[in-house]
Amino acid sequence: MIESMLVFGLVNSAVLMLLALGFSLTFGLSGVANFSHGGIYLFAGYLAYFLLKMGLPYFIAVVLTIFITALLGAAIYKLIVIRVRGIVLNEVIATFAIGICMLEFFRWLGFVTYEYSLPYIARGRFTIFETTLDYQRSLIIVVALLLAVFLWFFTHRTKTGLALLGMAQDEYTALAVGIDSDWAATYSFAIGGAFAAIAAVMILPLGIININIGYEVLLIALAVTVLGGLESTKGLILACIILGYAQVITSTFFAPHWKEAVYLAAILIVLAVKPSGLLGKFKELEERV
Amino acid sequence: MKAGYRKERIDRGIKARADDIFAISSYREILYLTGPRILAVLALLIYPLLTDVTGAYWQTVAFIACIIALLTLSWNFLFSVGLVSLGQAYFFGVGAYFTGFFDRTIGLPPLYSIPLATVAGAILCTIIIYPVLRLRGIYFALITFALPLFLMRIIEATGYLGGTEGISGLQRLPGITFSLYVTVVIVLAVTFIFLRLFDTDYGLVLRAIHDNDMSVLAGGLNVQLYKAQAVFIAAMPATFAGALMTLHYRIVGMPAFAVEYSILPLTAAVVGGTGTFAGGVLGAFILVPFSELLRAFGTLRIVMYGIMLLFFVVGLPEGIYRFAQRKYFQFERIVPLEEKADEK
Amino acid sequence: MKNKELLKVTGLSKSFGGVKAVNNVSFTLYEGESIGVIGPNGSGKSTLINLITGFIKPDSGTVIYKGRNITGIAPNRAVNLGIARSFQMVRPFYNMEAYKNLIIPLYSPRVKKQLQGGNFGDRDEIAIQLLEDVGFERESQIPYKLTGSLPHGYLKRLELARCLCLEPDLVVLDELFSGMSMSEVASTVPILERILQEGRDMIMIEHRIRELFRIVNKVICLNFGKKIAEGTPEEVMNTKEVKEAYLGSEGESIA
Amino acid sequence: MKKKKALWGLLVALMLLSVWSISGCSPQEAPTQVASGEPIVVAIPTALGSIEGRDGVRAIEMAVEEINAAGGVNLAGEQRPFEVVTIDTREHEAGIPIHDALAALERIILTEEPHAILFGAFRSEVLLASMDVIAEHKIPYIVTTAMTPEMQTKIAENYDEYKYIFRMCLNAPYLVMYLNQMMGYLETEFGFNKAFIVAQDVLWAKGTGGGVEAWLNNNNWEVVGFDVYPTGAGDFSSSLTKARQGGAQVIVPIFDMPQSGVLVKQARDMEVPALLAGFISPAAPENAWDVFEGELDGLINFIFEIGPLPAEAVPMSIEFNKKFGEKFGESARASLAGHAPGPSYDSVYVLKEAIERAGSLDGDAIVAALEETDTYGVIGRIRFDENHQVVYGMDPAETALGGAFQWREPGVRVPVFPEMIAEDDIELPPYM
Repeated sequence: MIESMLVFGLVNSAVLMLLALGFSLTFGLSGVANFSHGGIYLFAGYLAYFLLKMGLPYFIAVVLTIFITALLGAAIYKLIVIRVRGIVLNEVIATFAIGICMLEFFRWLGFVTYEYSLPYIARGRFTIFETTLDYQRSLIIVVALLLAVFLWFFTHRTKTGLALLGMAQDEYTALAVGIDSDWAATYSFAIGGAFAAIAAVMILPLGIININIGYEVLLIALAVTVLGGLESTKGLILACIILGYAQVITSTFFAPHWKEAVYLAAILIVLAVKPSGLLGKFKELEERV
Repeated sequence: MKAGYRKERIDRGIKARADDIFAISSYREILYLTGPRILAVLALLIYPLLTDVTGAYWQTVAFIACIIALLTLSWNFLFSVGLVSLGQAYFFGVGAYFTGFFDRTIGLPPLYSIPLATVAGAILCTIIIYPVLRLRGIYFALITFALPLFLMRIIEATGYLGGTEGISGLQRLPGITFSLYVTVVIVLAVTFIFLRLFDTDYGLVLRAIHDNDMSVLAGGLNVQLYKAQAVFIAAMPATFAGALMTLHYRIVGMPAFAVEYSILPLTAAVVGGTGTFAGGVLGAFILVPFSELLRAFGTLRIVMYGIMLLFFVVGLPEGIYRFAQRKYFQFERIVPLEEKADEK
Repeated sequence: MKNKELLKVTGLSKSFGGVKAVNNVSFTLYEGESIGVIGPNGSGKSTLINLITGFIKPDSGTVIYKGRNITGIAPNRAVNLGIARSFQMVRPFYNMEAYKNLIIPLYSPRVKKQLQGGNFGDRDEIAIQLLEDVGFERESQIPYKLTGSLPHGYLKRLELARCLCLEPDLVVLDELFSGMSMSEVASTVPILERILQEGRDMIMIEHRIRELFRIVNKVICLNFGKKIAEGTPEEVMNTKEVKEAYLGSEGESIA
Repeated sequence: MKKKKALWGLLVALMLLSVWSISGCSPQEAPTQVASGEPIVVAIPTALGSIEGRDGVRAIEMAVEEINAAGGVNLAGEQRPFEVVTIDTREHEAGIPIHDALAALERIILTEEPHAILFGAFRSEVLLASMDVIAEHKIPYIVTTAMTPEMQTKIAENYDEYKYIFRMCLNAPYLVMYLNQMMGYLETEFGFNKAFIVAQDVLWAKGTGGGVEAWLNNNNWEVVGFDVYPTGAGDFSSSLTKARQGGAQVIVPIFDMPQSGVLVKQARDMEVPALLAGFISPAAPENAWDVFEGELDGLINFIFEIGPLPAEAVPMSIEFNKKFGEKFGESARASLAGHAPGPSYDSVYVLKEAIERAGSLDGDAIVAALEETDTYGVIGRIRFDENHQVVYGMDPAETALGGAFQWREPGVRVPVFPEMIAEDDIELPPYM
C-alpha cells in the first residue's frame, strides 16, 4: 500500500507541476495572472486531436501543437492583454473572459461527446516496488522534471531568462536598463502557452478530454503557484510535491472526496501564514517601508 | 460641421468649486443635475407594479438583476477600501445557508430568518476572512476566489447542511412582486447609505486605506480593524441577497457558492465602473437582462457574454457610469475659426 | 541633570537575509532631549527607526518606552502611545485635498482620548489650522488643493503636520529636509525648535548636518548597521571613525 | 478618432444582435409538417451542452418528425402537428446556480406557452426545484434524465400539487435492482464474493452505490471499499490500489462524468485483476472502443434504457438505432449516449396517445390519460406506477427494460444481462 502511494503521489505531483508550470511561468515572469490558462490547455488538447485525426504522424502533430499554442499565448498578450497591462483587476478579468470564450466556444462546437482523447505516447507497463506503473505516467514524471530544470536554467542562466526575471521583479528598473516590457510579456505568454501544450499532450491521454477540465486546471495552477511562491521554481516544485502527496494520502486514508478540499485548504493556510508562498520572496519586497 | 467652424468644449462643472456652499444658478441646472438620478429611482420603484405589462418572466429577470446589483454594491464597497474580491459567492452562499439552516432547524418565518441570516452571515464571513485581511492586491483576490469553492467542498464532503442535495422545500415568500419590491427598496437604500457613508470622516479613513495603508497605520489607526469593519458592512447586502434568493426559490444547495455569483457582480462592477456605487447598479441592470436576451442563442450565450466582458474591460476601462458622467457634464459650442493672426 | 528616561534601546538588531541592516545598536533618550542620527546611505538609519516605531519586527534587542517594553509593538499602538513618525519616502493620500490628509490622524484613538470633554469642533477646522502652522498659506487656497498637485516641499511639511496633530511625546523624523528648498528649510527649523521647547522629544535622521546640529543636542552615528559614535555634535564630528565613514579612510581631517 | 469609431461599431453590432433576439425568433423549428392545424407546442428546457441533452433532443425531434409525417395528433378529429422548442439551462456545468436553470424554465413556459414539457431537468437538484414551478403552471412534464427517487416521495406526499410530473427513465432504486441482480448472476456464474464500489459524488450515484452496498452486505459478499469521487477527479490510483490489495474480483463504477474514462484506463494500466461492471458514461457509445484504443474488452457497462443498445429481444430498439443513423448520420449513431435517448423517443409517442385519449390539451386531462398509459416502445413495455414512475423489470414484454452489455474484441457490444435480452454469457476478460 505504501509503495503504490509513494509512486502515485509522485505521478500526481508531476501532473500538478506540468499543469501549473505554464501559469506560474507567465505569472512569475510578466506579473500577469493568465486566467485563460485552462482555455489554452484545452485548445492544445483539441488541436492535437484534430491534427492526429488528419493523419499527421504523432511527433509532428505534437511539435506543431506546441508551436501554435505558443503563438496563441503570444497573440493573447499582444492583441488583448497589452491594452490593460498594469491594471491588475482588468488583466485578470480580460484573461478570464478569454478563457471563458474559448471553453464555451468548444462546447458550442459540440466537443461534448466522449470521442475526444489523445493516444498514449508509449504503451506497456513495468513494475517497480511491486506496483505497476505504465510508461505514460513515468514519462510524465520525466517531462515534468525536465521542464522544471529547463525553466530554472532558462531563468537563471540565459540572457533572455535573466531579462525576464528582472522585468518581473521591478519593471521600471528593467525598463531603465533597456528591456522592452512588452517583448518580455509576449515572450513569457508564449512560453507559458508552450508549457500548457506540453502538459496537455502528456496528461490528456490518461482520460477523456472534456470542457470542465479547463476550470479545474485553472484552480490547480492557482493553488500551486500561490503555495510555491511567485517567481521561485524551487518553491513551485516543493508545492507540487506537498500537494501531490497530500491529495493521494487523503484519498487513500480518509476519503477521495476530500481531495478537492486539500488544495483549497493549502492556499488558505499558506497565504495566511506566509503571504509570499513557501519560498517566494516577492511579498517581502513589497512590504519594504 | 460647416467649414471654418470648430467645436469648442467647455468643461462647466455645474457646482462651482467650494467646500460647503453650492453655487447653482438656476432651476434648469438643478434639474439638469438631479434629473437622471430621480428618473432612475422612479423607474425602479414603478417597475414592480407593471407585472401584467411586462409579464412575470421579466419581473424575475429584474429580481435577479437586483440581487446581482446588491452583490455589486458589496463588491464596490470592498473595492473602495482597497480589497479586490473575486469571491462574492462566498458572502452570498453563507447568507443562503444561514437562511436554510434557520428555516430547517428552528423554522423561523422569513420575516425573522432573513435579517438574522444577513447579520449572522456577515459576522461569520468577517471572522473567517479576518486572518487573511493583511494580504494585498492579487493575493487577497486569489484567496477570495478559493474561499467559496472551499466551503462548497466542505459541505459536499461532510454532507452537513444537506450535502450535495441541499435543503429544499423552505418556506414560501408571498410572491415575485413582494420579492422584487423588497430588493428594489434595499438596493436604493444601500446605494444611498454607502454614498453617504463615504462622505463622512469614517468613509475618509476607508478611502485612505485604499490609497496608502502604511500612512494610515502611521496615523495611529488599526488598519486591520477598519478593514474587518469594512468587510462586515460590505457583507451585509451580499448575505441579504443570498437569504432572499434562497427563500424566493425555496431551495438552498451547493450552487449557492456557484462561481457565477462571483463573476457576474465583478463584471457588472467593471462594466458599470469600478468604485462607483451607482455605476455598479447600472452595470447589473445592463448585464443581467442582456444575458437573459442571449439565452435564445443556446450554448453560444456564454461566448457572447465573454466577448462583451472583454469589450468593456479593454475598450472602456473606466466603465459606462464614469463615461456617461464625464460626457454629461461636458458641453460643446460651435465656435468660428479664429483667422490666423499672421494672415491679417 | 539626568531627568527620567523616555526611550531606552538596547542591543537592537535586524538582518534581511544575511544583510545585517541594524547590528546591536543601543542608546538612551531622556525627556526633553533630542537626538540626531547620522551616517552614510544604507547604514541602517531608517531601519533603526522602523524597528523602534514597530513597522519592522526586530530579530533581537529591546525597546523600552516610558518604562514599558514596546519591542515589536504594532505601529498604530506605538503611535497611540505618543511616538509619531514621518516617512523618508513621502506617503500622503494623493487623491484627497491637503487638509483632508490630517483627518485620518485626528480620527485616531489618541486624539479622541486627549480631546475628551468639549466638542472639539470640526476636524476640518483643526486640520486647516495645523496646516497653516506648518506653512500652508491659507489665503492662496493651498490647503484645499488636491495633494497630488502639491510640490514636494509641501508634502514634506504635510508629513510633519501629520506628526504634530497627534500631540506626540516623541517625534521621529526621517530626512525631513531632503527635497526641501533652502527657504523651506529655513522656515521649518523654527517649527522644530518650538516642538522641542514644548518639551517633546525628537529623533531626527538628517544629511544636512549644519541644520541638524542647530536643533539636536545629542548625535549618534551609524555605519553598516553598527553604532560607531555617540555624544554631542562636536565630539561626534571629530571622532576618527565618523570621518572615515563619511570621507573614506584616506580623508584628511576636516575643519 | 479611429479607435472611437471601432468601439462604437462593435457596440452597435452587439445591440443589433440583442434586438434581433428580443424579437422572439423562436428557437429551433421542427423542419417538416404534414399535418395542418394549429401546432401542439412541446418545450425542452435542459442542458443542451451535454451529450445526453444533445442525443435526447435529437431522439425527440426524430419522433416528432415521424408523428407529423404520419398525420400528427388526432385531437378530437382535428390533425394537430407537434412543434418542438428548446432552451439551454446549462445545468451539467459545475458551479451553475439553480436560479439560472429555473429562469430558463420559467422563460420557455411564459414565452412559448407549451402544452407539455419533455426531457425535463438534467440534474436531480434542478428537478426537485423545478417541481414547484411546474406545480404552479400545471403543465404535464415528462422527465427522461434526472434519477432522484425523492421525486416520487414528493408526488406521494402531495399528489394534487405534483401530479403533473412523470418520469420515463429509470430511477436510482431500479438501477440498484439491476446491479444487484447482475452481482447475484456473477456470484452464481463465477463464485465472486468481493466487490469494490466507486461512485461519483452526486445525488443519484451515491444513492445507487449505497443501495448496491447494502444488498452486497446481506448477500454474503464482502465490500472491500466504497469510495466517492468529486466531479472532475482525475486520479483513481488510491481506490484501485485498495481494490487490488483487498483482492476485489468486481469493481462497480457508478459515474456519468467524462473523467471516469481515466478510471477504466488506469485500472488497465495498473493491471488490477478485477472485472469492471457498472455504469461508465464514456464507455457506453459504440465508438468508445477506438477512443479507449481497445482497452475495453471484458468491461460490462450498463445502458439505463435499452434504446441506444440494439437488442434482438426488443426489435424496436434495433429499428430506433437504424433510423437514428439514417437521420443524423453514422458518427452521431456511433456516439449515441447510453442514458436518455430511449425514453425521450418514447415520451413523444406516450404524450401523443395520452392527448388523443384525453381528447383535450388541458393539463389535468392529459395527466389522467398519461396515468393509464400501457404501450410498447423502444425501452420495452411502458406503464406508470402510482407515483408516475415507469415500471422497470427484467422482461421487455411486461416492463420497461434497462440492460448491460459486455465489450468484446473487434469492438462489439454484446448484450449480456438480463437473460431475456442476453445474446451470450458473460466471459471473464483475458487479464483476469
